[in-house]
Amino acid sequence: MDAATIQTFTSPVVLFFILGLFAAFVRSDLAIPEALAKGMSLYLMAAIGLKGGVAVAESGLSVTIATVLLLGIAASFLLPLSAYAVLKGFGRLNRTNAGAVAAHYGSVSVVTYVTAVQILELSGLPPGGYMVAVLAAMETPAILSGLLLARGMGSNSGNERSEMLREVFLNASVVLLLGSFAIGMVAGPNGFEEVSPFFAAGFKGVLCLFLLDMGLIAARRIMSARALTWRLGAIAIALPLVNGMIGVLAGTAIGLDVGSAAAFGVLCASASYIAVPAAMRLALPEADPGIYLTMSLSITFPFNILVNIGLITAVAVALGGPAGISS
Amino acid sequence: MDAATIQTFTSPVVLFFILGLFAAFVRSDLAIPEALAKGMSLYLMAAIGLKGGVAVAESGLSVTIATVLLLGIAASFLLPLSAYAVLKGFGRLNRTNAGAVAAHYGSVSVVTYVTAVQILELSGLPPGGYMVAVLAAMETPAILSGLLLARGMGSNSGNERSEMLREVFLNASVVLLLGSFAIGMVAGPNGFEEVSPFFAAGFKGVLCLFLLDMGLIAARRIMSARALTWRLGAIAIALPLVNGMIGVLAGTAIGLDVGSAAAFGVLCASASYIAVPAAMRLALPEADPGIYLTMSLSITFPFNILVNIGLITAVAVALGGPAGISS
Amino acid sequence: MDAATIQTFTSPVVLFFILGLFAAFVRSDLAIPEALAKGMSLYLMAAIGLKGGVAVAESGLSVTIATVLLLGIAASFLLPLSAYAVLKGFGRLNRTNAGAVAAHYGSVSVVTYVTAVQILELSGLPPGGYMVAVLAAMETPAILSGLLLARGMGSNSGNERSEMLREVFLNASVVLLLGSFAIGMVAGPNGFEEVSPFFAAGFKGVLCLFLLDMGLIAARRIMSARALTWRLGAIAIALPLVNGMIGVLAGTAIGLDVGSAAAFGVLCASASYIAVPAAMRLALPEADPGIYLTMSLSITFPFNILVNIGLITAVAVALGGPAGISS
Amino acid sequence: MMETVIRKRIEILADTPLIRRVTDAIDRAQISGWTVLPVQSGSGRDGPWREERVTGADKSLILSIASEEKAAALVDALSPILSSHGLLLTMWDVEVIRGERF
Amino acid sequence: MMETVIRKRIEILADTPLIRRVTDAIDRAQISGWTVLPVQSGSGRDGPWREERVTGADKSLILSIASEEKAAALVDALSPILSSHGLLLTMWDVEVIRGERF
Amino acid sequence: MMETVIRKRIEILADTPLIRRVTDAIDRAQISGWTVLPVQSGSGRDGPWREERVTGADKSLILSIASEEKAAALVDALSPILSSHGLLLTMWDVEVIRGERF
Ligand SMILES: Nc1ncnc2c1ncn2[C@@H]1O[C@H](COP(=O)(O)O)[C@@H](O)[C@H]1O
Ligand SMILES: Nc1ncnc2c1ncn2[C@@H]1O[C@H](COP(=O)(O)O)[C@@H](O)[C@H]1O
Ligand SMILES: Nc1ncnc2c1ncn2[C@@H]1O[C@H](COP(=O)(O)O)[C@@H](O)[C@H]1O
Ligand code: NA
Ligand code: NA
Ligand code: NA
Repeated sequence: MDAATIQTFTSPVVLFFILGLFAAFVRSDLAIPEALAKGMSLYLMAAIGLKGGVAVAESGLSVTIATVLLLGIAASFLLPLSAYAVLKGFGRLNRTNAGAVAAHYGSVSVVTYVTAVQILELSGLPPGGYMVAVLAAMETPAILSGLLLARGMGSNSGNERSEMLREVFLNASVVLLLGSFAIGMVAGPNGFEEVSPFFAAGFKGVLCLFLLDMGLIAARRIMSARALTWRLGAIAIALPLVNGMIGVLAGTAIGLDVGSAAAFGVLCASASYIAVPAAMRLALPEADPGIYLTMSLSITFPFNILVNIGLITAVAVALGGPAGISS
Repeated sequence: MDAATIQTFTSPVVLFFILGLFAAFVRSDLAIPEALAKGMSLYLMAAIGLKGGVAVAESGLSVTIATVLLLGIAASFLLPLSAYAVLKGFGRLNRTNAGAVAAHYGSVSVVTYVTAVQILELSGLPPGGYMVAVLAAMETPAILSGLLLARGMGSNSGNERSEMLREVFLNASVVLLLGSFAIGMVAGPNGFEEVSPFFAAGFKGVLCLFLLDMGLIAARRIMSARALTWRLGAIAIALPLVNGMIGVLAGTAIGLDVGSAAAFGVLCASASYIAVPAAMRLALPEADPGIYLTMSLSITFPFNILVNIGLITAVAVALGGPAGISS
Repeated sequence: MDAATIQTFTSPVVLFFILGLFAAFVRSDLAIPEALAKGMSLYLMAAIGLKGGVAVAESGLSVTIATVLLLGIAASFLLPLSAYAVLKGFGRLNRTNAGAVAAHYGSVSVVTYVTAVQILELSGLPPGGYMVAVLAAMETPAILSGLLLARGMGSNSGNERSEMLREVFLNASVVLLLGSFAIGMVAGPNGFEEVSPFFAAGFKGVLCLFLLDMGLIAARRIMSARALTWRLGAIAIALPLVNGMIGVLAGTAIGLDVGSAAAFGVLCASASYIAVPAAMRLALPEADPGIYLTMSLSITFPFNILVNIGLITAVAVALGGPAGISS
Repeated sequence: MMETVIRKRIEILADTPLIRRVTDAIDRAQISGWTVLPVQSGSGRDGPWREERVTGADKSLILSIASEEKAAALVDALSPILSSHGLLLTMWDVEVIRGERF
Repeated sequence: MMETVIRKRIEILADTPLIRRVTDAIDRAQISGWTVLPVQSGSGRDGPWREERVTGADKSLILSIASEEKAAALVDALSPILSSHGLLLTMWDVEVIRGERF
Repeated sequence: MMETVIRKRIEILADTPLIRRVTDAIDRAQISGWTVLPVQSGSGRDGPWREERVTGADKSLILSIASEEKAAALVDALSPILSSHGLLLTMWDVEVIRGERF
């Protein structure tokens, strides 16, 4: 773990994130044009989707994959329940806000995952390619469970609900992740080779600039946050810690290799800041973005990048031991 | 041809196009920021221009090049005539719309060409570098002939016409294509080496994302099309078929190698959706973009990418035979 | 120098700049989306910052570095004085405009520097990595000295002045350059390797497209310039010539190697067109951008790229002789 | 000078994910069209925001020209979500050329 | 409060390739200036469109402040292309500071 | 139709580096918010410009809804920099829904 921590803090990827945080805190006017940021996020999703699909094309599908997919869907659906209880009780949020925040913590952050993969690979623990499918599968169940928590069953008209479901299940990142995953499976290693200078070689550099932007956004948001209490700040650190441990344990229990178990832990620990906020604007407009975005983006995201990925990796290594490393 | 077809459908480039079509049809909100799409299209033009120029710097200029250039200009000017007749007769368009659509089919689509080059290269049939100059030369004559068809001679004031001509001949893609072609010729293979990681290695990956976007745009447009009849739909498939065959035959007749003859066929088959629509907005504003863009972008373009490039390649191979392959 | 000149004019980097100038002069509508141009400029700064930091991590810090940093700060602060005198006297500008223009010529142009590095590397004279820190250090002192010249001491309220200083010292390019430089130093060659396909291999290609855009902007601006006299045009060529010579002499005098001395000359010769204009809008709004932007961007910038970098290199080689080459 | 007619110009600032809901209401009100403009940043009761498309936190401005009656119908149709979804709606009279269409 | 004068604010929605034609007309009408805003998407008689610069199918909004007479002259100058090129022109009275220039 | 109130709509065109100065003035005038729109190009006394963010030479449009008094206070607060910094300020009356906030 020590080595992983050091690697975390000498990796340009993480250092650019810190630079972004720093630049925003000193109120520099540094900013990435948002068309570019959007483009980089699409690129990152297409690239990990492709790579995951190619990996599965090479390794073939197995029973483990089906198990971890189901586990991921269950986690995404169930993790909001405990989060909701804590947010309403200790966090003192009302029902709407507690449900909205809970949805974020059940869902996942693509960039947190991608950064974890970089760090795991540097540590010689690359997660399985199928974890990309798990990532995609975990994005949306949490939205449904967060809405159920906030509003109970049946408060929407059927029409509105079906439109909502369509939007949730066909949101851009799910389509792009699963689509590129499928393309990777069809094209296979040969097909991927043609495009690998773009999608593989350029990947870490793009991630650097993207994390620079995320650092800027995260820090600027917290500096202008008004609605955040210390209780919510504490929850935004406790939830990724606890959910990450649950994820690593569950991943190890179903027999994942160390890298994949750690990656699953990171997925459970991460909180969405793209798909879920957009869904909340539509379905829970009364919920306060000043709460859910600040928690997920400005506290949990940096905490995961800077601290929690390292912790989760260490626990996965400790649990998986030499056996895990062999797989 | 079988192999080419399979390669078409396992190439990530084409698969991303299909993903774009699919995402739009299921009404996903996936979208590429248009600043990025514009940037990618400039990148693709600069890259093929450069590569074409470098290839000509290596091979030298020959009589064939002059012949195929003249042939291209003639095709761009003349193909609208037959198209116009069909569009007015069978298609039941009025004179203005028939002329506008005809201009699109005489001109060319850069991305169709670029995709064809990828597929030809995978099949071991790379077209000559000078075909980029032919591509650039074919962009604009069709605009003039479409306007003549729609309006006859002399309907514009002299002033307006000269402004129009300047805009047509100095439009962005012509300048960028020919400019990069010239740069490639001056810089030669040595000069190109410095920039090849960017312009050569990254090329197919960028093309993937660009075709993803084109798929989204093409499918969204046809889903909201109002003015399209089945007759026009049929013409939008018949024209690339017929023009493609004419192109391959003519190209083979003047002695082009198989790859270049196929590429020339693709140029004749392709329909513009950038330079010509912009020119029509200026010069034929009464023409309906709902007709010409939907035909060229939403029917002909996908048909060329998914089916016609393969067909044209097969015909070129059949015509050129072993002799053609040797060149 | 002959070889350097030829290399200048067969390098795609410079040729794309010329294409940009040409396209604008013939009034083509070619244009790079500005989100992309902004992104490329951030990329270029991050890349040279990183590379500079890595180079210093390898070579270690030395006394020379401290000396050249101080020299750079002094040059940035003092060069505006002579410029101001010439601009007021021969150039017939009023105090405000003379101060504003002078600030531009004391400060530096990142892209001029980057282009010079390409040309120096082609000539086998790569400047030291620490020159990036000098570049960053030279950006802002000139702003202060230009403001002092234009307004004297104490014309601003203390509050406004402190805000101004913060904006100047934390402007985006300074933060990004120094930040990436620091990241390069921390990450070192190993850390850089992961991201080098993006930041190193792609560099020259991005520079090509960026210079294409700069050519377009520079030429379009001069074509619509109203406030430019021949006197100002002459000054916009004389200043880079003289400042460049001063820089090479000073750099050689303190013992820099030939490449670094030439790079220092280019820094002195170059005129800002990003950080300084933005600061002038805030602090000297009465100054006319039609004067300072046209001079720095449309005259000095092309002159440096096309002529002066070659001259400065030749002088540095003549001065540094074989001894310089050895370092 | 060409003849003009007086119409309402309605501008609605909304979260970008909500655009479709607003434009659907415009279509249902049988207004002839609408136009969406991008927005860069802003500040309101929740403090400032920048155009952060990455988080979906950005807004857009929807503009539509309509007759007085259709404008009123649109406002009524939007009223249930105006407050709940934080839409900002302003409108005023403008002269329109070729106004028959609106 | 500072003194203001009443001027016309004219806004013209046009296909992006037509911008130059419109701004040339503004310049010829001796109006002191104009400003172009980007537009993201819209819908009219031809159905919806998105900002598809790739196909040149996008639009822009041109805004200009002018005195009543100059505004009328501009409308007259544009009248031949208003319908044929599908321009959407609205205008209304605004108060302007430093209005002498306009 | 829902009830509306009359408010001032103020639009200020300013060099992008000046936005913060303008929005600070809006905040100080206790106006409830503001919105910034991007601008693509323009032309004035200094000739034409394009959106050249690379040189910081671009402009933005700041829009704010306020009561008549607050609008007047804002104009007064901005008056020292209106001419010196070349701001273009127009304002007019609009109907606002949920207008109590402004
Ligand atoms: N009533 C309207 N309000 C606002 N924008 C409109 C309206 N009608 C048309 N537009 C805009 O004008 C464009 C062309 O409309 P049309 O000429 O009807 O095809 C549309 O795509 C919209 O962007
Ligand atoms: N009459 C006008 N109508 C609309 N925009 C204008 C007008 N005059 C100037 N502008 C805008 O204000 C900017 C600065 O103008 P000026 O202060 O005259 O240089 C121009 O670049 C235009 O974008
Ligand atoms: N008075 C105002 N003038 C202009 N825009 C406003 C105003 N108040 C709010 N806004 C815009 O509306 C958004 C939402 O405001 P709010 O509903 O107060 O959070 C803000 O982020 C601003 O972009
Ligand atoms: Na999670
Ligand atoms: Na064709
Ligand atoms: Na300088």
